[in-house]
Amino acid sequence: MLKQYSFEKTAVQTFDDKTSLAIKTEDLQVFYGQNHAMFDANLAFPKNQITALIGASGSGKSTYLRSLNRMNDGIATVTGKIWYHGVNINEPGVNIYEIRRHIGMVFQRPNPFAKSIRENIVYALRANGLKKKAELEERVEQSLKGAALWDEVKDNLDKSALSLSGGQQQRLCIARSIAMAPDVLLLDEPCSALDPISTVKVEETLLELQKKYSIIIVTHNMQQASRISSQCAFFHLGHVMEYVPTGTMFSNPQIPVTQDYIAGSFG
Amino acid sequence: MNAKRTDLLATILIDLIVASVVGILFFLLAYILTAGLPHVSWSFLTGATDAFSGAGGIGVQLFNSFYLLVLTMLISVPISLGAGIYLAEYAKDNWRTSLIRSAIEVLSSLPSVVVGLFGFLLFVVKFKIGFSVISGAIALTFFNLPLLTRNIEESLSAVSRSQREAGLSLGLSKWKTEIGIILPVALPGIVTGIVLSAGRVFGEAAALIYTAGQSAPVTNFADWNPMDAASPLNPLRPAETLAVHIWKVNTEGLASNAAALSAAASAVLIIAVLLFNLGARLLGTYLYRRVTASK
Amino acid sequence: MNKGSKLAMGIAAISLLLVGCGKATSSTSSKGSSEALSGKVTAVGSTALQPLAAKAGSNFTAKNSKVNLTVQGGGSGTGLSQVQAGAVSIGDSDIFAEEKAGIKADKLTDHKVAVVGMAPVVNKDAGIKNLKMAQVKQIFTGKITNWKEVGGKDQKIVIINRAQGSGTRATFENAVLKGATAVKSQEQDSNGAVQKIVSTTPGAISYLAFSYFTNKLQAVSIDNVTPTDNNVQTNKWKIWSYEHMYTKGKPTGATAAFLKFMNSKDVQNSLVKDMGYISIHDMKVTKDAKGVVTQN
Amino acid sequence: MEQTNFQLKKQDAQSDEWEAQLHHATKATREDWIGRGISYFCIGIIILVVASMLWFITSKGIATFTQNHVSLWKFLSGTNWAPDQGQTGALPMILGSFAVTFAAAIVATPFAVGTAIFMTEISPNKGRKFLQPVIELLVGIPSVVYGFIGLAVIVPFMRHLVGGSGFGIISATFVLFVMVLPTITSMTVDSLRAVPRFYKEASLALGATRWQTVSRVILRSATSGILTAIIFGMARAFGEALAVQMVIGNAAIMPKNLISPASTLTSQLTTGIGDTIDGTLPNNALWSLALILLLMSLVFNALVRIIAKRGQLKHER
Repeated sequence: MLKQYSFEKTAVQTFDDKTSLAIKTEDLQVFYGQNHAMFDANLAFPKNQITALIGASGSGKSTYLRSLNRMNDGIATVTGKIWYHGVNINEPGVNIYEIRRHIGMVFQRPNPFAKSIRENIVYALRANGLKKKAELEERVEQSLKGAALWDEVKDNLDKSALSLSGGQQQRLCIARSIAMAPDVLLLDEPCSALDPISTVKVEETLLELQKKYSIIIVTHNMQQASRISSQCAFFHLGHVMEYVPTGTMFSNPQIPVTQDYIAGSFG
Repeated sequence: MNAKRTDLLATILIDLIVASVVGILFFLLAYILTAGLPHVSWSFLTGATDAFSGAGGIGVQLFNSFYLLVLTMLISVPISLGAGIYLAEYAKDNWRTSLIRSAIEVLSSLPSVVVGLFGFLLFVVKFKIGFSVISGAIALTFFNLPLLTRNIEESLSAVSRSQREAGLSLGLSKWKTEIGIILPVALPGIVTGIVLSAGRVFGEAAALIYTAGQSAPVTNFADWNPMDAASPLNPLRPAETLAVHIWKVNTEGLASNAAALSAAASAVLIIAVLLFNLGARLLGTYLYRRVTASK
Repeated sequence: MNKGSKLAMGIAAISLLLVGCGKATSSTSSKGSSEALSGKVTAVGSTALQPLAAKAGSNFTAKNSKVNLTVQGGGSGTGLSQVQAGAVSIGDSDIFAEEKAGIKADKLTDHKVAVVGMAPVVNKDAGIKNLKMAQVKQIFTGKITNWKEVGGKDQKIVIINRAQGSGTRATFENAVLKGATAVKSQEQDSNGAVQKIVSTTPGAISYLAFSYFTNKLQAVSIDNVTPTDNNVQTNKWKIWSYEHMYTKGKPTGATAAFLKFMNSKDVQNSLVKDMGYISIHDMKVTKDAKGVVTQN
Repeated sequence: MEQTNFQLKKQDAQSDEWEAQLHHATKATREDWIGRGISYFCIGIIILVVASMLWFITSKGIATFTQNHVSLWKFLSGTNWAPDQGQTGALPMILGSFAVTFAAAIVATPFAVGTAIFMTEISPNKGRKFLQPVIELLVGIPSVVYGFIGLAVIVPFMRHLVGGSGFGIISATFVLFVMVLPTITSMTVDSLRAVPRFYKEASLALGATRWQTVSRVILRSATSGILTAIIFGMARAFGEALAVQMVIGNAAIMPKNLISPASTLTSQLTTGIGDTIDGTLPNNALWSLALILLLMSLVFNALVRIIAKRGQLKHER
C-alpha cells in the first residue's frame, strides 16, 4: 500500500545570491495531453555545483529535467518560467537550438552516433560553423580529456563509436556534450545502464567537470547522489517535496515523505 | 481420428504444399532460363530490333529500360525521401496525417494500368508530350512513390529515438539531425528498398504501354547530347522497354521465332530482376556493416 | 544541405524538361524545301502502319539528316485524335477518318500511303480452303457454328475477332457483314496474336492482313477468288483497305516532304511491297470513305 | 510552500546580450525552415498526384453518364459491350474481373497459409533461409513474364486438357494464382509471427498437438491478418492487366464457364484505349471501366482498414 503524503508540506531551499545561479524554474508544470505530470516546480540551481534530482520511478524528475533544455517540445506541454541568464527560455520566440547548445544533455542509455569517435564530437561543432581542422582536433582532445576518455581512445579516434564499451560510450556522450562548451549539463540517469566500474569513472568525471559546468543529474541511486552532489531535490508524484543541501537530505531529512524514502520504508 | 494422426496428416499436407510452391518457382525459373538462354547472345543483347517483325536484338530496349529506371529513380527518390522524412519526423498524429497516409495507401493500391492511363491522359493527351521517356518515367514515379515513401519512413522510424534526442540535445536542427544522423543509420534499409523497387520498375509494363510507348526507334549511340533528337538520352523520344517488348512480341510479333525471342527477352529480364534482388541483399548487408561496425 | 540542394536541382531539372517538352512537340517545321530540310515530324497511330512508317522514316532521315522524325504506335484512334488536336504532325490510321465518330474529317487531309488486303484465315485442321461470302457472314454472325455445315470437318467453329474499334475489324465488317452485327467472341487486338491463336487452335477462324499469312494457317478463298495482291488491285477481292496518313490541313515543310517521299516510287515499289503491302500506284480502283469503288 | 519571489532578470550586465542571443535566428533555425519546406513540398507532390489522379479518372469516367447519358444501372448490368454501336454493358468485364480475382484468391489461400505455417511453425529456420528468398523471387518476376509463361505453357496445356482455345478464366486464374501467392504468403507470415509466443506455449503445455495449436490457437488469433493478406492479394489480382490480358482471350461476353474466353476490366482497357477517340462514347466508356478499377481499389483499401480495426478491438478485449 502506498502511503498518502501531503503535498502541502514541502521543504524547498532558496538562494539569496542570485548571480550564483545557473538556472531557475518558476511554477513549472508539465502536461502529457490530459495527464498532469509536473506540478509547480520552483527550483534554483547554483553554478558550478552538482545538483541531484532523486525520487521513485514516475516521480517526474526526468520530465522536469527534459523541460530545462526544451527537449519536451512537441512531446509535452510545459508552462511556467525557466530563467537562464536573465532570460525566460520557456517562451515561443526563443531559439531552442541555441538553448540546447548552452544547456547540454546526456541520456540514460548511451546514444553515440553511428559514426567514428572523432565524428561523434565534431559533427555538431561543424554543423555550428566551426570548420578549422586544428580547432576541431583541439576540441576533440579537450572534451575527451574532460570526459576522462582520451587515454583510452586517443589512438583509435576513427573507430566506430559503437565499438566502445557501454561506460566508454557514455563518457563519449558526455565528451560530445561538453565539446559544445555548454555551461549547464543535464544528465538523465547516466549510469543506470552501466556496470559499477564504469559508474565510478563517470562519477569521477562529473566531480572534475563541476569546476567548469553546472551539473544537474537525475539518479535513482541514492548512494550516487550522496557521493557526488552538493544539492539534492526529492521528487514525489510530480511534486518537488524537499530541496536541501545533500548532507542535510541524507542525515536529517525535513519532512516525512523524504524521511521514509531515504530510510527505504517508502510506500 | 485421433489428434496425433491428424497432426501427422496436416504436417504432410503442409510439406506437400511447400514442396509445390518451391516446385512452381523452380519450374518458372527453369522454364524461362532453358527456353530463353540458348537464344541469348551478345548480338541479341546489343542488336537492333527489326521494326516490322519484332525480330532481332534488344539492345535499344535494354538501354531504354535502364535509362527509364535511372530517370524514374532520379525523380522518385528525392520526393519520397522528403515525404518519408515528413511522415517520420514532422507529421503529427492527427486526422490530417491519417488522411495523407490513406492517400499514399490508395496510390499504392491503384492498378498499374490505371496509373499508366492517368499518365497517358496527362502527358500524351493533355500536355501533348507524346509517348516519351519522360512521360514513362513520371508514370513510373507515380507508381513507385508510395512504396518508396513507406519504405523510407519505416527505415527512418526504425532508428532509435535516442539517436534523435542525441542530435537535438546538441542543438542540431531537426532537419540536420534527420539528414546527418538518422539517415545514415537508416540507409541500409532505404537502399535495399530502392534496389528492390528498381527491380519492380524494371519489370513494369502496363504503366508504360501508353506513356513511354511501344516503339523503340533506333538511336544514335554516338550522340549523347540529350537535346538531340537521335540521342539515346533524349527524354522526348518514345522508348519501348524490355518488359513492353516482351508483351508486344507475344501479342503482336510476326517473327517466325517470336516464342524464342520473347523467351530470350524474358530470360534477360528475369536475370536482371534477380540481380536487383541479390544486389539489394548484398548492398543492404554491406551498408549495414559499414554503418554500424568500424569503418 | 547537400541532399536538399540535390533535391532542389532534381526538381528544377524535371520542370525544365517538362517545359522543354511542351515547346518541342508543338513546333512543326515551316521551312522551305529547296534547301536542306529541317524540322520535327511526329507520326503517331496505327500499329499496323507503324513498321512501314518507321522503316520509311529512317530511310527518309538518312537523306535528310536535319529532320527529326519519330514514328510511334498507340492505335488508329490515338493517331486521329492526336493529329486533330494538333499534338502530332501525322496521324496514322487504318480507316477513313470519316468512319471514326468524334473526328472532324473535313479538318484533316488524307494521304493514302498503301493498301492492305485481308482475308479470312482458318486453322488447317478445319479442312476449309474456300467459302462463299454469305457463309463467311453467317459464320461471323453466329448462324453457322460447325465446320461440317460448310463442307469441312465435324468441328466446332471458334471465332477469333479483332478488338472493337480496330481498323482491321472495321474493314472486314464493312466488306463482309455489311451492317450485320458480329457474334460476341474472343477478341485479340493484334495480328500477331491472331496469327498465333488461329494456327494453334483447332476449328479457329479469324482474318488477317496478307502479310501475316504463314504456312501454319490456311488463308481462305471467297467465292473462288484467291486472296492475292492482283485480285485486290482490280477489286475482285473485296476485303481491303487503305493505310492513311492524316495531317491537319495542308502539310508543310518536312511533313510535306516526308509524305511526298512515302508516295514516291522508291517507297511504293520497294519498301511497301517488301513489307507485304500493296502499292497505291498499282491500284486500278479507288474506294471512298463510304465504300464506293470506282475504276481509275 | 516557501518561495521568495525573485527574478534573475537584469541581474548581470550581460543579460541583454543573452536575451538577444537566445532569440536570434541561427543556421539551425533556418535549416529547420528549409527542411520543413522541402518535406512539406514532397508530401504535397504526392497528395497532388493522388488528388489529380482521382479527379481526372473520375471526371473522365463519369462522362459516360453525364455527357453520353448512359444510365449507370444499364452500364453496370448490361451484358452487351459494343461501345462503337452505343452498347455499353460492362457486366461481362466486371464479372470477369471478379471471377478471376476470387478464383485466384481461393486457389492461392490454402497454398499461402500452408507455406506460411511451414515458415513460422514447422521449420522457421528453413523458412527464413530458403523459403523467404523463394517468395521474394516470386514477387520479383515481372507480370509480362508471367503472361508469357501463361501463353506458352498454361494456355496450350488447358487446350489439351479441356479443349477449346485454352484461353479463358481458368488460365487467367492459374497465372494470377502464382502472382498473388507470394503477396498473400508473406503477409500471412507476418501476421502469424505477430501471434504472441505464449499463446503457442500455453497451448502446447496443455498437451495439444502442433496441428491443434496451429489450427485452434495460432490461425484463429491471426485471422484478421490473414484476411488482410487475402484482400491485398485480391487487390493485386483485380488490377493486374497484361498477364491476364495475354491469357484470358478478351471476349466481352458473359463468362459461361471457366474454359471459354472472357475478359476483365483491365484487359478491355489495354486492348481498347488506343483505338478510341478522346471524348467519344467508346473512349469514355473505357474510362468508366478505369473508374471502376479505381473505386474497387478504394474498396479493397477500406476493407483492409475495417478488418484491421476489428482485429484491434478483438485484441484489446
